[in-house]
Amino acid sequence: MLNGIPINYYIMLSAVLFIIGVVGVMARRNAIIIFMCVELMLNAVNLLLVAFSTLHNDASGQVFVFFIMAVAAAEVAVGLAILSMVYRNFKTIDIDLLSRLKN
Amino acid sequence: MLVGLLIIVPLIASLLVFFTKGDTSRKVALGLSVVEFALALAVFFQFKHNPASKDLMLNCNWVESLGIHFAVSVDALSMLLVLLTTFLVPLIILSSFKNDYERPNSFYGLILLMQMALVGVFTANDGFLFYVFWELALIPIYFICLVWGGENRGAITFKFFVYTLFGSLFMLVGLIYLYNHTGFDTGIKSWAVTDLYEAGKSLNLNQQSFVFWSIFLAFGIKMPIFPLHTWQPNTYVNAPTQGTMLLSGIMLKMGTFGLIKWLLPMTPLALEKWGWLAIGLSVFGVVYASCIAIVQKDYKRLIAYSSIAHVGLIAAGILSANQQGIQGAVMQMLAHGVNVVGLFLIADILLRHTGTREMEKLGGIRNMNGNFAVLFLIIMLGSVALPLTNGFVGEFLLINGIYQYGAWFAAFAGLTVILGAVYMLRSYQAIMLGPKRDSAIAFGSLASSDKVVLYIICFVVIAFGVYPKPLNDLAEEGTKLIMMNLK
Amino acid sequence: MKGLFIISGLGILAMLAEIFKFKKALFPMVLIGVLGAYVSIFMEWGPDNHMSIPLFDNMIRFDDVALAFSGVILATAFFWFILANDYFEHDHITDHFALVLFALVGALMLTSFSNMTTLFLGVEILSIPMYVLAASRKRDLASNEAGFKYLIMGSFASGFLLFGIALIYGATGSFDLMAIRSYISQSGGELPVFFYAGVLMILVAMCFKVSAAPFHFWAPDVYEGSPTVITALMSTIVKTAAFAAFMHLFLVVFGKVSDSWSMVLAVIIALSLIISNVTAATQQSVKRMLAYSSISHAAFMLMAILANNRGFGSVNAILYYSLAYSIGSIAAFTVLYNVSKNNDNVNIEAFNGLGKRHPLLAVCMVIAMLSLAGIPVTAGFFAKYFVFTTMIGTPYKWLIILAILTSAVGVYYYFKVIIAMYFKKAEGQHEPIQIETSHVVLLVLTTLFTIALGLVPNYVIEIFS
Amino acid sequence: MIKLVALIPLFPLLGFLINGFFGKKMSKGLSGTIATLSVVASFVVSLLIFFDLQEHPEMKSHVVTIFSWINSDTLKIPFEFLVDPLSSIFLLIITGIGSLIHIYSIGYMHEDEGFARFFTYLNLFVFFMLLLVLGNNYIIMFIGWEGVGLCSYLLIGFWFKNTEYNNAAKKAFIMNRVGDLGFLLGIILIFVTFGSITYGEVFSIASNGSEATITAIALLLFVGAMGKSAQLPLYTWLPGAMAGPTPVSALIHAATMVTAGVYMIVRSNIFYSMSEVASETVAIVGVATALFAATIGLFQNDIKKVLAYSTVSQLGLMFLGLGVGAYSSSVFHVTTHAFFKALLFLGAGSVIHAMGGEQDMRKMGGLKKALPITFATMLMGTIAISGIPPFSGFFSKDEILAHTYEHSPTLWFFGMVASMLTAFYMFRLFFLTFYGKFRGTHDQEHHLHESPKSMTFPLIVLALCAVFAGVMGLPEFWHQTNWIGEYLSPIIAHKNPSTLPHDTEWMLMGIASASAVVIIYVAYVIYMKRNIRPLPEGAAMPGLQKLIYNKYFVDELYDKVIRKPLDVLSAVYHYIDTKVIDEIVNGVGGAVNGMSSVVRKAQTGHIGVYIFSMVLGIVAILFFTFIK
Amino acid sequence: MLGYTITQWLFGILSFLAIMFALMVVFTRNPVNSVLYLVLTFFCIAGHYLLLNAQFLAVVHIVVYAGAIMVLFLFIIMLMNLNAESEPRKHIVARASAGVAGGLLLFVMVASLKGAEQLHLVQGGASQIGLVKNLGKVLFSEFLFPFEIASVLLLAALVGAIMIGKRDTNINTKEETI
Repeated sequence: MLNGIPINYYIMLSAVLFIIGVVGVMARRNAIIIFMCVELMLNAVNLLLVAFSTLHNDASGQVFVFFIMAVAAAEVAVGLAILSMVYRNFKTIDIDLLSRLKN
Repeated sequence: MLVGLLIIVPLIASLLVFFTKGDTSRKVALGLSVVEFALALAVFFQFKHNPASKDLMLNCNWVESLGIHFAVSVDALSMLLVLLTTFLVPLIILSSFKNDYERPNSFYGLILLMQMALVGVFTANDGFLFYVFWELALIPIYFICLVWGGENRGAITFKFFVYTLFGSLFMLVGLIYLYNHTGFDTGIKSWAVTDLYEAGKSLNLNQQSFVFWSIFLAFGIKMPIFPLHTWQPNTYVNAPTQGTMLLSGIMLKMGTFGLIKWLLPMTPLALEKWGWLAIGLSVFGVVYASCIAIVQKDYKRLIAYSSIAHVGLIAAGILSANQQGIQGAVMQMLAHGVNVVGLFLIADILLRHTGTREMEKLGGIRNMNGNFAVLFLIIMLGSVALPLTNGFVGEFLLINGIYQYGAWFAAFAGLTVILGAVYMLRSYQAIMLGPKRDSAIAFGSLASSDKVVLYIICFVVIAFGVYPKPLNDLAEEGTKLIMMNLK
Repeated sequence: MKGLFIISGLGILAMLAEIFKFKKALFPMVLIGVLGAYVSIFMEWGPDNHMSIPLFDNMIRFDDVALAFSGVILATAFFWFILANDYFEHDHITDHFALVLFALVGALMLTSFSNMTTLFLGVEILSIPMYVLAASRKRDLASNEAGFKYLIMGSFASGFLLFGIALIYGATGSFDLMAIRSYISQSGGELPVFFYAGVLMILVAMCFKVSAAPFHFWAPDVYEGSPTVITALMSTIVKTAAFAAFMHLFLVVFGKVSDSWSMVLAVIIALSLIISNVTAATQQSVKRMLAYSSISHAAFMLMAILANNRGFGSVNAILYYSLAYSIGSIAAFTVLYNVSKNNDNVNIEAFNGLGKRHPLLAVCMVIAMLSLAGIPVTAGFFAKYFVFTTMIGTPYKWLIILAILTSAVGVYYYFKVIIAMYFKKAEGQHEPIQIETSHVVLLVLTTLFTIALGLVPNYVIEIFS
Repeated sequence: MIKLVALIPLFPLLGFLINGFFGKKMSKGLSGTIATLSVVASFVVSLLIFFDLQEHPEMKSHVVTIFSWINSDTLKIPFEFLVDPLSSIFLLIITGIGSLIHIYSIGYMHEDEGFARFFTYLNLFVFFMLLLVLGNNYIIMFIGWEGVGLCSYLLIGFWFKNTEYNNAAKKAFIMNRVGDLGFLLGIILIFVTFGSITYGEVFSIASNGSEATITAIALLLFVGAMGKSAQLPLYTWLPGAMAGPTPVSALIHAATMVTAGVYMIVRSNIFYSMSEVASETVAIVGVATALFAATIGLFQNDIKKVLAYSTVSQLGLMFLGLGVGAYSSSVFHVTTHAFFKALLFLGAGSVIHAMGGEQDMRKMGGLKKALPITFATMLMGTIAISGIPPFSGFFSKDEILAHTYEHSPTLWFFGMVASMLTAFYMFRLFFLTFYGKFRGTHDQEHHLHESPKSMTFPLIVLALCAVFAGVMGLPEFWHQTNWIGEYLSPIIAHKNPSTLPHDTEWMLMGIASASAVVIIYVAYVIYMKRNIRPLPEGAAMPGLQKLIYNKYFVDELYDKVIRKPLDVLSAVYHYIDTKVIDEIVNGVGGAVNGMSSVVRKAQTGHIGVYIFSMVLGIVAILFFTFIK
Repeated sequence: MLGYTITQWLFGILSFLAIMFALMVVFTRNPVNSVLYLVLTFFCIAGHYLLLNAQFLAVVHIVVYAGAIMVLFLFIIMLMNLNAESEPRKHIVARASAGVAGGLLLFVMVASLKGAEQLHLVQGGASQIGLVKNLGKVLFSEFLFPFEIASVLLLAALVGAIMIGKRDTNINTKEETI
């Protein structure tokens, strides 16, 4: 119990957010949105970690979240760079139009 | 130590040949292979008067932690097959003098490399080493067939390669399985053949059956046994003649030899349970292949099928697992090795002199070249196993052995006596006898290299038909050894 | 340990090279640096290995296994730099080398991590430069697409990795692998269900990294789209590192709960074997074929992990396998690179008649192919052999049979190349292939190495015993 | 002397080698002489050995070991020769008649360019034949057995340009092989049963064998005999074998090789006397063959074919004798038959020689004047074969028939009929050839001439033998010693001396000779008085005659029942091989490719799909792990 | 109220909003809107952090995500001026199947993410771990190495981003080689 809220609730909440992110990745074609959905997934994880860290009364969980954020930032930086390059060459970031490589 | 030399010399020889150019390489190859034969003879005499000599065995660690040794030695059986190999390779090389291949240095280098692997297979005393040599023998012949073969060789040789590799992978699994069961008492796992025997005998029926079939698959494909044989005719026909000789004369013996040394003593129970099926397949293969041989038009293809028939008989004899059967198999292996090389050379000569192997287009060559007719006749008689030719001893013992396993198997297998005569005589008549056809007109006298080879082969056919004792004693001794392990 | 620092230092040095204009000197410096790192690993090697005590509060731990894998990675890297120099020396050599070196840092971390944090960081440090490198041919649409796909799917997969880590943290209350391990062993089977869920999610993420079916889809596309040298990098170093991590996680940490994941892994292996080999059978692009073949090799290595046998059987098998495979692929890719250098053609026709056009390349390719196909006495054969030996005795014999069947198929596509080289005539006019002396050296080295590994495998296989 | 038995086969072998290697370079005369001398030499040795054998009657069989040949654990096959009454008799027949025929051939083959080759083969044949009879175990016999088969193949196909002849040769070899397989299996069964294949050892313990096994052995051996001795149903090759040069027909297909079957059964008589079934079979097959062949002989027009069928029928008689346990009588008949049949063939040969190769009796006639010696000798031969006392044929045939009567009158009756038919067609041949007026072409008539000395000399010798050989086996009840019976008695396991009352024997003899005379008269009436000529080719003839004239269509039957089906079977197998089995193998490859193209579809290149399948994978994993 | 404590109410509301906004992120067509919804989601999550008394983290969260990352996203979207019209949509089947897959995933996760009850915890009242002091201590003692190595990561990201981002000045280099 974290001040009156069962840990299961947190697990479920973050699971749901995570899954929404997953669904977003599957359901959208706009690369940027997909990217955002990935961010959403990461945040779900963050939430879970924080919940657990409070549960275990252990700071390392929250520290880990910092690292996730750092990595996320780095990923986004690189990712958006790549996206802009793709946009430069393809004039689109619609993932369904980027399917030259197949079979 | 001599044994080590047996394996090293061809390797060095092939390397040397790789660095020769053009016409010299064939001469060098011939010379070196003769040296190898002399070496084998030396080993033979050594073996004769002192079988326990240190020279005849070599055993050093390879991968110690896995109990893999580089263990080779010469016992009676391997002695015979080494003699066969080292005797045939010079002939094969000599027989190639009339057709000049491009990049001869690689061609002859590969042949010698193959010889190395073959000698290794026959002398290996360590299961793993055996497997390695077994696979090693496959690669040179694959390239020989691929690079110097006939039309659409790509697909055919490839089929051959995958087919055999597929089988041998199963053999590998079977062997590893045995290996895993070695050394229960000592706790030290080992690949030594005797330990594998132990391990095999310690297994229960189902395990043995698994091992039996997985190993039999490899040998069955290599020989080949009836339903697994379809790679063989095309490969034989498409390979360059020397490749075909290697395949049928020596490589085929890898399968039968493996059957004797690497399968029989390991799985006695499985043999009792499944022997009938294996023998049944082999024996059926005899009649099946003979029948197909009857209707062949291409002479080379006919020989290919005939060799399936012969090997079927050999396999049946081995699987009947008694003194006569196995000894007969060994004798027949030697005889078949020599005869089939002769026959394929004849096919090659026909092609070279008349431009065709189609028997319909041939005929009446005897009018042009009586000598050739006689040589051909002798070799043919050898392969229909007429008494006083080398083929007879083996065939008699084989049928004898099979009979002891089951009278009806023997009766059925014995049909080869008749069918063999049918297709051999038919083809001989079609090619040599009758009024001379226009294809025969051009048929001049033989090239000296071909003559030499044929004369040697005919001599062997007669000599070891009349007086097989030297070989036969070895075969008997070796078989006795195997039989002891079978007990 | 020192190796790690040396490499990171090299990375920074590479960046400085751009500024202080000693590009030319960079290549030799990198080689020396890599060698230095290698030497440092040798120094740290040994039974009285003080490095195997945890460092930085047990964040990483360079025990002998870690060192061995780092050795493999660095050796491969050494060869790779020789291969890549020719390609990069004209543009962006510094940033490319910097990125590769950073990636190497990640790879080394993956061999030695001892905490979920370092695992995660290692994965990302390895991945992010890879995304960039895959996309590094900015005008080449294929390259763009490759980087793009790799990026999106990679980050998606690391989402799962994180979720798994979070769950395990939730169950055990720690990121420290030793702690997790002891936690598992203390609570005899009394673990919360979601812990297993976490393990499986990590399994999934790792399977994605080593590209095992059904999480392999990215690999072929990315391998094909990326520049050949980068593909070589991915299929060797990245794979080895990923496997080191995989092994560490699932043999050392989660080994005790193996019955929760072994069946899943078995199915994944079976799928990978079938899909990869079958799909590769009809590929026209050699590059893509190699991608699929790398999937099937991954499946083989996974078999060793699945066998999960105590003692060092699996470790040795994987170590040997990754070494053999890396060397073989480097050779293969070098040939591929040189064959397709002039005209961007990586299809199999490019190899037609190579046996005549450039015998050396052809022979090396043959050896490489034989090794990949697992024919004696090349390294590849022993690699497969060791995997089989670990597998026999496990309840998964059917996998061996499947492996045999599929590797027969494997022979099919490897030998298509050989047939093309020796049997097909080269149609049209091919301009002769000039090849850098450095590459000649590289090829000879790798080829000899492949054969030597096959002749005397004991030096590698008897490292741990 | 007996120790030198090895010389007997050695001489012909040497002759063979010399002719084989240097024949082409030598003059015809030289090579002919060498060949002949080699056989004569071994004849001399055989004689010496024969007399040796007489000198010490106490030990009847001598084994001479040459070298040990095949050893396989318990199976020991030494290369040993056995000299005993039986083999000695056969040695004499073979070498004696052999040398005569060699002499004859020098003249007969003189124009042929394959002269040396001919003698090479002939010597080789003699060598193998001697091995056959000399061997001390079944395998050595088998060597000779197959060896003579080979030689007959070579000699039948001697004129290899002619496809007909080649086919005949091939047919002969293959049919013999059918028999040989039976023989081989018999030998193996002997080994498996008794653990040895050496005569002495086997016969000493033969009684241990069970009835069934013995029968099996006997029958298997008999299959071999059928092939070699042209018994039903394996006889059709023998008439075909007439394609060979006539001396060959005389030596191989009349005197020696075809009697190998008889030799083999006499050798292993113990089995037959132990097995009722087997001996019955032998007897019935024998008599059936005798009748069958005799009837065919009636309407043949090729002079050699007639003789061929008569040979078959005579062999049938011998087997009848064997079947009823009259082993010595059969050997006796073998001997006499060897003389008169060789004589007849050589006579026919000299006729053909005179006719310039013509063999059709419809083109002959009135040769009496042109070929006096041939005529005279042929006459003696014909009388001998027809069984007119006191010519040799009478005694041997009568002895067999007597035993047959004792055994079963029915068989005797058929045997009787067969011998009557023999008398008929032989005299038909005789009349058609030598009497009436010449029916050949004009230049043939000019060309007619008596054969050279080298050919007539053997004729005369043989004629004398044909007349007087009967003394070897005068019936016991004449209070004479049936020498040959006595002589062979050591090797006959179970003797059954004739227990017939004397008057019965007299009666049988009477019937035999009387019927023979009658038949000859009939023949005389038909072909001399009525002067009826055989119908020309393709003329319409009554059904039965047509049937017989076409040899009961047996060849056609075999063609339909054996050759055609074999070819069909082979074609079917070939089809299966290439179209079924191989296609299955290739199918695997095809299947892989098919699967490949399917699986490749999954790799659409759309990230969405990839992600989607990943998610599904995860769902599946979690599902099967936690919800089951 | 209704037997729930205030925190429980807050938790309920925040969770509801978070899920709502998250769904909106996925389902609104206009990219700009989804960015904004994502920002809102992040705020809710920050709220949760506060509830879990991880105050410092909450702040950092807002700063990093809402402040930095999302701005970056917006910037790119503006750059490419994407809007509802230009927004491509997956085929309805694809979207439906995506939904189904999500549902399945939720189902199995619900099934697999149980068992938290049996966690035996070291529960120490209202925890102070979320404070900067504690976090800093942990970060710079225990997590020093990751912290340092993260710099390598950022460096790599930096180089990578620049390398990708900057236009090539030298076109004539051998771009077209592999």
